[in-house]
Amino acid sequence: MTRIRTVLLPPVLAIVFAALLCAVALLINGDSPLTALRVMVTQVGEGTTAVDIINTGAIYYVAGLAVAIGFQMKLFNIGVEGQFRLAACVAAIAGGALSLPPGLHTLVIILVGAAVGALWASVPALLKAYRGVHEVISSIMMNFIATGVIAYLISTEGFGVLRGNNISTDPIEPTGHFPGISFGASGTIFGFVFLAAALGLAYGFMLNRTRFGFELKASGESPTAAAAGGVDARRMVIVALLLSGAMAGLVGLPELLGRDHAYTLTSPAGYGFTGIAVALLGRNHPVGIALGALLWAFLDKSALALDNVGVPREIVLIMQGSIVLSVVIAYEIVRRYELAAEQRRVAAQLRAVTGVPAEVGS
Amino acid sequence: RDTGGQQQGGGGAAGTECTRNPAPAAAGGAAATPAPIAPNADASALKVGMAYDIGGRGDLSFNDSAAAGLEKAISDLGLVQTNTRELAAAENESEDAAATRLRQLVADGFNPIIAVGFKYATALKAVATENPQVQFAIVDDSTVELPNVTPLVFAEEQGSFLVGAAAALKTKSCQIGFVGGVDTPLIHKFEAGYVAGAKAVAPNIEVDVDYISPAGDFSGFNDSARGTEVARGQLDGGADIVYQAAGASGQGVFEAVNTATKPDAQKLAIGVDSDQYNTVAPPVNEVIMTSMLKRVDVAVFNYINAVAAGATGSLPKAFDLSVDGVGYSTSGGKVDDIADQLDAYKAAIIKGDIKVPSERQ
Amino acid sequence: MTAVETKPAAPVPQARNGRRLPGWARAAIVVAIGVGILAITTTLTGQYQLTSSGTTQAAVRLLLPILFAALGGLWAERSGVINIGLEGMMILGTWGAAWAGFYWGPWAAVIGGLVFGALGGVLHAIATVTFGVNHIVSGVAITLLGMGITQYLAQLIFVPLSRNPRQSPRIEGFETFSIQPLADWLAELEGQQRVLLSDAAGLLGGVVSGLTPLVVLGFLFVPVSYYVLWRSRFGLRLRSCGENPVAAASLGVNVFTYKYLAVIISGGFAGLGGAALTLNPGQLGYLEGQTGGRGYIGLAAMIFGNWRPGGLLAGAALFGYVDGVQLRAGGEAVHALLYATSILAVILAIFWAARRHWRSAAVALAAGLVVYAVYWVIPEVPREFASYAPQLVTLLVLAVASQRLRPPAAVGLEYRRGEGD
Amino acid sequence: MAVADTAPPRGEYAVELAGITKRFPGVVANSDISLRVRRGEVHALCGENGAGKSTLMKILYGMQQPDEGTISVDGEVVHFRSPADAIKAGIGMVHQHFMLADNLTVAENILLGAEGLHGMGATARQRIAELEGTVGLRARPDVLVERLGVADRQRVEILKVLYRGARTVILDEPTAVLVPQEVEELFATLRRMREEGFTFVFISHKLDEVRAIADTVTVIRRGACVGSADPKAVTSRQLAEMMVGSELPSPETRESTVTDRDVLRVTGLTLDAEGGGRPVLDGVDLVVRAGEVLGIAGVEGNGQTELVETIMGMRRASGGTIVLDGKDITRAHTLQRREAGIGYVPEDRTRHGLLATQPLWVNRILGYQSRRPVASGGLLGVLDRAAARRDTERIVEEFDVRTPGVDVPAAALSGGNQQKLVVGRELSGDPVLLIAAHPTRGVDVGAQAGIWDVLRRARAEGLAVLLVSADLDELIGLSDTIKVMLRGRLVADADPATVTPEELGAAMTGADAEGAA
Ligand SMILES: Nc1ncnc2c1ncn2[C@@H]1O[C@H](COP(=O)(O)OP(=O)(O)OP(=O)(O)O)[C@@H](O)[C@H]1O
Ligand SMILES: Nc1ncnc2c1ncn2[C@@H]1O[C@H](COP(=O)(O)OP(=O)(O)OP(=O)(O)O)[C@@H](O)[C@H]1O
Ligand SMILES: [Mg+2]
Ligand SMILES: [Mg+2]
Repeated sequence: MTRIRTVLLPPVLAIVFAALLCAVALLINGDSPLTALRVMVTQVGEGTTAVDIINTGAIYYVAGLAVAIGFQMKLFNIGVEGQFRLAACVAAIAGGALSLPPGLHTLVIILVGAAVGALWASVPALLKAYRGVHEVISSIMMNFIATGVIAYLISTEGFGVLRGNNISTDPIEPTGHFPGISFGASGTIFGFVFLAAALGLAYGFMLNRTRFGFELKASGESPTAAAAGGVDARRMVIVALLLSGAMAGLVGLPELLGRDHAYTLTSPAGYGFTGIAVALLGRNHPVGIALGALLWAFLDKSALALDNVGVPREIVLIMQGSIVLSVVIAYEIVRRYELAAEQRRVAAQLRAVTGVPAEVGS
Repeated sequence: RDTGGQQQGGGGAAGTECTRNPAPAAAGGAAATPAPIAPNADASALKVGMAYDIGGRGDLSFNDSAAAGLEKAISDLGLVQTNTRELAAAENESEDAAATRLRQLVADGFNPIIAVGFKYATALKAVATENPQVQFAIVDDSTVELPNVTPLVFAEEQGSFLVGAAAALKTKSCQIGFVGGVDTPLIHKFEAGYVAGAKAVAPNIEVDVDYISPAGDFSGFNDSARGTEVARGQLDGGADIVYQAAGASGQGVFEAVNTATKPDAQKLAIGVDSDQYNTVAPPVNEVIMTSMLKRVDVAVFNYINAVAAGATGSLPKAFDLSVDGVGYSTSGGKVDDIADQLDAYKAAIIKGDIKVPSERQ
Repeated sequence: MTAVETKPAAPVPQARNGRRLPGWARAAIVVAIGVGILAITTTLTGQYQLTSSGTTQAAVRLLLPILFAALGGLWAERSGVINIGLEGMMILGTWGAAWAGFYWGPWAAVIGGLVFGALGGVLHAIATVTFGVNHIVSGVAITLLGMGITQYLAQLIFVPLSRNPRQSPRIEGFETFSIQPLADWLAELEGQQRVLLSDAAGLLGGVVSGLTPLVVLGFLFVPVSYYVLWRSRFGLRLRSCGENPVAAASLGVNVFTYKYLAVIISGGFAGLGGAALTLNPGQLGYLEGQTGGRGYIGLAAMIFGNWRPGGLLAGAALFGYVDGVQLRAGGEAVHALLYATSILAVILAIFWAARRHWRSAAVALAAGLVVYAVYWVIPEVPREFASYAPQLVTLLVLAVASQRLRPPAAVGLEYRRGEGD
Repeated sequence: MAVADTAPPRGEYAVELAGITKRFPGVVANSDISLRVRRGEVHALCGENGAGKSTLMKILYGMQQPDEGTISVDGEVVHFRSPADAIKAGIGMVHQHFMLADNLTVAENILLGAEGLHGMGATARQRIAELEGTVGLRARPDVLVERLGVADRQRVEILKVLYRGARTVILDEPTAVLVPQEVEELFATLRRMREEGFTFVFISHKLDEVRAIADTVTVIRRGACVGSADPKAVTSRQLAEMMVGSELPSPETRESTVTDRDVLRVTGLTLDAEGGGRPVLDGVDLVVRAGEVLGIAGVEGNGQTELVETIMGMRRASGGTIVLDGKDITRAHTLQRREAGIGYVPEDRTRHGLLATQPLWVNRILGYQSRRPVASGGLLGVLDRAAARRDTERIVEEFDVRTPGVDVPAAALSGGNQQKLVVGRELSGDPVLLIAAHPTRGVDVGAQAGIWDVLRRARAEGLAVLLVSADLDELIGLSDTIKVMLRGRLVADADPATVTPEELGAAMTGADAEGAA
């Protein structure tokens, strides 16, 4: 009961608040909020939108997991963006250059992606652990530098080949693809979606059932208590950021292995930043992140549908921004309220149990 | 480059004397204005869908140019305004968003559908395969080989050759500049043509080539503050004419040229895609000597016309100088004095006497 | 008594009170060394753009938005609030500046940017100070929201004016001016091509010519921030909230009020950064996405500058300078900077050796040799990397210097009324 | 309520607190407390840890608002909404934990909040210079506070109060961090200022000090006022009994269980200070044998905390060796040391002992995450949640932790119960050595006796215990051997069978035995 209140109430409040805000913005603009709502709902049944929401949701999910791993110990890996882009690029190059039996080929590409993501994250990790450089600043710089490295790698002097007006890496042979599930005209669900779900399970297991997860959470909650409990803070910083980077390295792979099969100039960006928002929405919980990812994907697709009927799609950005801000505020308010309530409850229970008033007078 | 020794901060310097080749002899304005590709057909029964690249209408560049083609079809071909829809891409969107946009147009009965920008290539391939009964066209891409897809590609290098030649004819310092927005193959075509044109006129000319951002970082099309600095670097280094192919950053290039222009030292800029003398706000537009025209409007109009006439096969493989798919603008009158020579080069290219490279050397 | 003294206790050493040179003198020496290194490099490599006045001018224009953002970061963090939402506030500022500037001219643009940025600051203050939301989380959310709101407003307001949802109509900018006769005199000196002298004149000349009121304002805010934060009652109280809010509260300082003010001022500065972008001589208008991460870079410059006005100016200047060099002269000039770096490393090595820090000296010398080897081996820094030279430099300097940095003690921590013993 | 006799004429009292009640979630910190402080007196306030002394003073100083009750200053009822109001009314407070900003200068710390008085320029400096003489501060005003020692910091704190022109000064446990000479200097200052008409409220639970300086003493127990007395007319024992209730529990342990097996051997342990300067630990040698309790006495801040944390591996020793049960663990990580058999009751349970928002059973895992029964060990290190829960229930049962269940967050427990949980946990891993730092700090009398009992039993079973405590009775009562720590060195040994707290106190401060008696 309290759990439902603490876990579900804040996001619901936040979404309602954000929706109201958007309704006002729409009215100012002379558009009908109801039309917008109808369009957003009906779009799901049209074309490949439902499948796209799931596919994009899976990408956001992996990105959210990557950010969440860091968040567990209050590390803020804003570098997921650079890690995922570089990893996708290198994985595509490796996948295009290799020819291996099916399955193995895919596996190697995935491993390359994870390794490159971890490698790129290792710079902020080591700088943080040994030089005390704040990971936010270093990973922002690493995001910029990743763009340069990618540009170098896919230039025609590097590994890129000209395809029309685009540059692309060598396409990955079918042996390296990750087969999906086709729904005919409704689209194809990436096979990677299931891997993403498995990653979520692994993340949940890691967090709640393993020593590593425990140490991660303990360091996040109280670095001092964790240190006294034998958790090596420096090692945790490095391992957490490397894991986060490895996870980030997988973000670009659903599309690479399931649809695009090559990295191009127009390969998408921005998933890393979305991952931050999604992790915040989902409170770093594997199920919460999944819901957040789906919500975000749904809103993203809504932008298309709204545009199609002439409603300004910027409304979706406002909605996303205000949801994140109000959801964290709502969680904070509920958390404070619950903490006080909990303390009162324990005191009352103790009174009932021991028969002695917890408040002792003279 | 920048061999000119220590230059003064903002002042221009008299460079080396240019040795200029004479214009090709062909001359005579041959094929300067080719006949229209096809007579106007009746498009009143068509529903035309447009899927623009990032930004959509109002980018003062090739989206606007495409829109102009649509508008011309409305006024000249009887296309009904309410039978058109224009959608635009958002920044950083993924492939499936592009596909969904095309599918929405298909679902709402639009036919033909014109995708503006090579980023639609993959999505278009998928959607066109699913909907063989719908006609598609794609601007700037020729990799989708399907019977119902018409590529609308341009010989940017040819137009760029002409403005390169114009720059070489006009420069006083024998040093000119090129500012590319993002270091991509499409922009390389502009660069390659420009350099070739300049060298064809003045073999010893110096061309400074700079890009605002490397490939994959599309901020270079969108950061005029940096665009200004790149252009200023070239101007301070001795260039007196700068050609920009930098999207919205081009504004910064014009501003830089405008600032560097002193009564005693005229600097000039060359616009791109549309006739920027008419789109850029005065007084800055006064520095625009000419613009390399990439007539997306011509291509779009011709395509709609061809669909209406049921003759998409009649469209040219590439919109080049010969069909006025590319060209240069004359608004402002700054190239009137060299029009003859430019037309001579144009004729030579059309005849095939001059082969313009499309990749940078 | 069975207790036996076994060892005498060591005396408590006296706190070291002595100071070396005053801050401004050390800064002057550092600047002089920098100019010297660049002059030598220019002479030996022929990359005159390294010290041309045009480059300094570019650096000034490029550093201005970063400087404002960094000042914003300074004000917020000195009061104990991390402001990673600077980027979002800056975006709000670009819109506000373009909108106000279009109707009422450049000074209105400055005010518009300030006000819109400050509104972002208000949001951040509400979330972090009142509700105790994690500062970084709130900052990220505000950046998202800032993007959404500006894009919405742009399509609402600017489309009728410019027919373009991503761009405002051109606004009127400031007239530029130079400090005369100094500027002309320096320009002349620069033109004389005298070793060192002309280089110094070039570097300095860029700072005194091609100025706009906003540039002057930006540079003025550095000493003003110093004065207000370190010399005034308001600043003392504000900094105390970032060092030990409980202590401040126990002395009757209203910590909430000061944090609110600081974060709002911070937002205002970020907004001014947005205005600086909008009023940039090359732009003169709002352009979607024109901030391009400058808010984050401002934050890095502030950390680089050890949470001090002079330091953040140095950070922003370094960033702006390297960016200016690479934009104006590309990979060759960045290549020449490698040469300058190796000279710097050798000077550092000598400096440390003189103070008998043998290990640091050895590390500096080794680093210098490595950089020199790179310089020798590659003929030019590839364009792809040259473009991100500023970020690389920032990362390297932070890696070297971060352990000497001293953030405010209570930065990032939540403060609640009535806490502490 | 046994507040002073008849009502005096208005204005005789500098401050009067009447019927103050303050509730926190789950606890009543002050319950209907009344207190009158005569003008020009030193009024001592005594009580155990957690009795509510600081809370009462924070209310008087406007930092917290009372739920009920009134405050009067000079006979006028006042309402303090913030410390600013209290300062205006002439009340100043020196806090138990220093309220100084390390990164600000002495002058800035003093001026903060009082810039209006003399500005921030020369006048202000002049005034500071004048006052520095009064409190005996020798540091320059532009030195950063972080460079000052504790005594100087305290002087800065008092200076802050004086600068604001306070006539009534609250001193919350000012002597806890001072060595005796410094205490004497402080008392001399207080006496001098009392002559000048200042009024002091002086908090301490060191009864000798109270008797030495106070004119009146008020005792608070468990949030309520027990009574006031003339300190000259009561004995320390009587005062102590007022503080803790009727019976005084005793930590006696007499029959020796010391064996000759060395469990912990520390040799030449050195720890350099972070910013250079005098080492925090300077060549510490000690041996703890199985069945032995080795007590470490020392005034706070002399290296005890660092000693414990270095033995635990939370700080890296700069020199020396630590051998546990014959194995050299000098280079081992904290967890390896724990696995080798060290249990650790940290001095600050909220910072070092518990994860406040996590349920009790998760807290059971902390420090044992690699071991049975709560974890399977192995590469993956899978935790056994059911076992953790079961074992937590066992601890709750065995150590009488008062909690509604093992699923409540640790923060919801009272301090004493949190401490019992920590002690229970640290005895669960079959330790060979228990390091207990202030194991009964902030713990009520009943729980205190329980914890002593646990320690005695463990010792009887052959456990080696390293006990650090500020409570000298506890130290003397429980220890088999006592070592005294001063400025990072073990400077003296004492035999608990014969030593008195006074003698020990003298040794802790480096003074002669006669000097302290
Ligand atoms: N802010 C707070 N919120 C909740 N409970 C509090 C708070 N401050 C104090 N308490 C509780 O109020 C009680 C009295 O605390 P207080 O600090 O006044 O004790 P004290 O007598 O000063 O003890 P000590 O001798 O340890 O300083 C304690 O039980 C404490 O846990
Ligand atoms: N700073 C604080 N913030 C919030 N709650 C607190 C704080 N300090 C104490 N409490 C709460 O006050 C209650 C009493 O805690 P406290 O430590 O004062 O108990 P206590 O009365 O001293 O009991 P015990 O005798 O067992 O130590 C607990 O529920 C605790 O959670
Ligand atoms: Mg207290
Ligand atoms: Mg207690």
